[in-house]
Amino acid sequence: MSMPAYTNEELMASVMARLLRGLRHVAVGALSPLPATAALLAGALDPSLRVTILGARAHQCFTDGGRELFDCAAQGRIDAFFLSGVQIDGNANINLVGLGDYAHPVRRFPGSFGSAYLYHLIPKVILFRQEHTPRIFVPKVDFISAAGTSPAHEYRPGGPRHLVTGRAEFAFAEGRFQLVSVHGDETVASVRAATGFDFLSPETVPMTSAPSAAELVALRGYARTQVQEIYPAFAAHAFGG
Amino acid sequence: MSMPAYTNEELMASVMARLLRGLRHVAVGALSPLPATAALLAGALDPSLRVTILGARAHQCFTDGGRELFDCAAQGRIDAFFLSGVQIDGNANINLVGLGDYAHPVRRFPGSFGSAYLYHLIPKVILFRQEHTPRIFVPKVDFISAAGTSPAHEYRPGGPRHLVTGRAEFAFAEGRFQLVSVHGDETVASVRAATGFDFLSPETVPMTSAPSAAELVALRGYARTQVQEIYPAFAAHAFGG
Amino acid sequence: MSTFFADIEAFVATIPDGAKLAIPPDYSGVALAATRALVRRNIRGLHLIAVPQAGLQADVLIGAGCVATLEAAGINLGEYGLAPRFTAAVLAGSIVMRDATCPAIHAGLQAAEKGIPFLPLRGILGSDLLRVRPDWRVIDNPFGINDPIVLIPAIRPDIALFHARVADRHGNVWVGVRRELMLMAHASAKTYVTVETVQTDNLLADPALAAGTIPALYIDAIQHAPGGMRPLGFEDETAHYASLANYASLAQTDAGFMDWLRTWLA
Amino acid sequence: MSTFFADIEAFVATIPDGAKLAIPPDYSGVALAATRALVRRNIRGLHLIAVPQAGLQADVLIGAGCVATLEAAGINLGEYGLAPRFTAAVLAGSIVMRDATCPAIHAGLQAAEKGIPFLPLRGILGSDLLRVRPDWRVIDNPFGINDPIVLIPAIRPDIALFHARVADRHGNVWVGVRRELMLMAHASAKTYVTVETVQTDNLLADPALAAGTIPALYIDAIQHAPGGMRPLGFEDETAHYASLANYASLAQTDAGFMDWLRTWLA
Repeated sequence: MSMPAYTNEELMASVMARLLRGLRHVAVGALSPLPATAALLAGALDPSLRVTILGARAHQCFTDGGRELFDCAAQGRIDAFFLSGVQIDGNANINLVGLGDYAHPVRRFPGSFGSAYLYHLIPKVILFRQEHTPRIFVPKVDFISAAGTSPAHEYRPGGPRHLVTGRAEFAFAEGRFQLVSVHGDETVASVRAATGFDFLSPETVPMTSAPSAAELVALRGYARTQVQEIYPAFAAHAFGG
Repeated sequence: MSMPAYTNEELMASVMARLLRGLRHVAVGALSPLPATAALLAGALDPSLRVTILGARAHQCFTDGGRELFDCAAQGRIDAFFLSGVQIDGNANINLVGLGDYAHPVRRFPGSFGSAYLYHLIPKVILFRQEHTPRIFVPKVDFISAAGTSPAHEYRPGGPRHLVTGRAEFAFAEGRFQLVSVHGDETVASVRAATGFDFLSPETVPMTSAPSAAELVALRGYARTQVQEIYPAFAAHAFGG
Repeated sequence: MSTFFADIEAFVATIPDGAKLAIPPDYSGVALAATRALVRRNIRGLHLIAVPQAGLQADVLIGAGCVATLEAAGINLGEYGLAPRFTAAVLAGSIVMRDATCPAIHAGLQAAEKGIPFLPLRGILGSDLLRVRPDWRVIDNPFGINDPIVLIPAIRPDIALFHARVADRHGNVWVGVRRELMLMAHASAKTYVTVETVQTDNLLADPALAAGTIPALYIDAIQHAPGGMRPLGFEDETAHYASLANYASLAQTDAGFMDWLRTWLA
Repeated sequence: MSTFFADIEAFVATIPDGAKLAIPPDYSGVALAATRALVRRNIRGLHLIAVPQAGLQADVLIGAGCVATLEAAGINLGEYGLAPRFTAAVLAGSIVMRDATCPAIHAGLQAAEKGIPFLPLRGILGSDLLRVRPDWRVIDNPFGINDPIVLIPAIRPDIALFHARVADRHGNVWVGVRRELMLMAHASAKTYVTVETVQTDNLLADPALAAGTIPALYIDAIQHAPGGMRPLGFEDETAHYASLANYASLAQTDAGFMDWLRTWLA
């Protein structure tokens, strides 16, 4: 095993950026350094992609207050968004609220933010979580901040389409995750061992494509410079080279 | 009979202005020169009265677009407003739409504007119409743009409280108009003859108080100057002195 | 997202017959140069949505036979009285009038802006508007008891069309306190704007100007059209009133209107 | 309508115990000088409504025992992690948490702004938020068929409290693109604002500034408080992040928080 020429964050960002190809507009929530990196990378490679990063003045055009992101999503003007969770289950339900019983939690997290809404309205929601362990990827979340699936009759133009972790990339369709590729030395078996829920997979899957030279240039140039201004702590460790 | 020392418009404006005493905020719609005059007069005599005149830059503070007047009214921040009609009936229903059958009208007027809404939400709505004839004051309007009364269970913090015409002043309470005073040479009988609906009245009523010297000074000074900028045609004939 | 057009004919060419077109009132930014180009190219079957009331622009389009439906809380020529071609068309039954009340049009657009099917609105109960607008519903407020409330369905125009002071090269458009223009842009599938001037500096880079700017995200087409509100005045009330008075007197008859129109189109 | 106060103790004196207080997030205009005065006067039983999320301000008020209820879509210290006093209070059961989602708080305030009892909102279905927020209702969309939709009841705060760049002598307050502050002012019964500066020129007289101005009509109390966001930075991100980092490390324990608080109140 050789040292990879890129960090795990760079690999995740390049995978997430590829999922944005051909889109018109991606939005990134506050406190989302990895998605911001991915969106900036995608924007660097495709100038026709509009990148909105909440909390970053240079990458935000909204002029109608805090509600505009949500109205804009409901208008169908945002093609992709990123969500994460303190727990994510096999039905793509995400939990951002707490562990244990809601009334008497054993751990409490910040809250659901816009997830319960944006998950339903933005066509391509990309789930991400670098830590890929059974405590994150659980059979069933303790609290559903936002539901991964909905009955067919419910209005739901959006929903989860992909999951990118520190170990692998999944697609989500028809209510199930399917393993698409594994990063570096991971295998189907090692990913399965790290995942608390069942998922579809062939016996072997390809290795995730490494960041290309062009991607690494854009990552370590434009994207890093921009991310540094918003997330100095993250930028200090996430980029190689 | 001596020539009065004031115009009919000045008398109406002073009557309407007195109805605004003690209020915090009066709003005046677009295309309402007489109410604008009354509100400006009231504001000149009581600087604590906020006067909002739509369509007049100098007398309007709104910064949230066309909806703000209506939101502001619903928030309870507007105490009084003026409405008129091409027909007004004895239940204080007003018609701003047309004469005859709606589908095949014999005459068509501009439309209901904000009346259907503001009539219900602004506590003191003052109806006004200079022309006081049976074609205006009818037994029943051909089209109810805005209803004068509502069933008790309906949400209705606002409604008609007064009617000021070129001939008289009325109060409106418990679903009926009551004659309060007559202008100049009018009598209960002459007002009744000019009105197509029945109304309450004692046998004799007082004559409407003429504009005071102070009112005339404010009318012909401050109010006229301001109104001239918004309604030059009206200002050219409405003021005496 | 904004495309800059080189001439107003090309700018209006992509507005199709039958479009549901949102337009502001005469005192806001009315795109009259674009309206003239629409009449010239003989557009037909427009569904005009006045936000919330209409004036000269709608009356001219109605007189020129371009309009199938008008949705408005009111239409007139300001101090110059009734809109004569509208009145004639309604009496002749040649257009469909969808009477509304101002806040209902704002509410319908806000519903579209929020991507929700309807907005509740107080008042209106007891008005014959509810009779002639069966698309407005009355329900019992689920948070109250025996508390009827009107629901206004979302209004989603195909195109918002208006005139503004300035756009920048990035496609952002400044409208200042005329926030109803921003609401129209948010609520409409597309937004077409004519502007007095186009500047290089990014409007969003100036914190004061940014507060009154519609971002390019919502703007599809921009046409540089100085005097694009003529014959109405743009922040010039004398010219404004004079044109309305002139139109009001000529357009009382079909023949007088056609004379006015020929002159205007020439 | 605006009253100018001469000192911040008098300014906060009219904010009663138990008030339903709307506050903006840390990146908007947080009135921390006023918050310090509230803690000093030992205010109790606040119902905080975060628009739509909370940070340092709410955590400090919770740690100081001023808060009975927090209504928020989320609370944290930005990049510096969980809000420690909030977390401790929830685990101890000493505050009532009303979990929400960002657009629901905006929608509830918009309902109050429009004087309507509720606003419908898409999404949310299937979330446990509906279970823990029985005040949110689900109805079948009257304009659809078998189309469930969430209704969010109006949120009408007693007082909106925030910090802004500038007020004028007439009581108008400029917030620029921070329109959520304007929404808070429209929706709340009263609005209290601390400002960096007070100017003589009327903000509404300048067309550029007017577009980002809350008119005095909505403003009840103004306090000139330069640095009113300290220790957070007002358009000074370095100071901002440093204070959050410092607070985040100290407030992990009761004792550490009390040390921080003593220093801050001194």
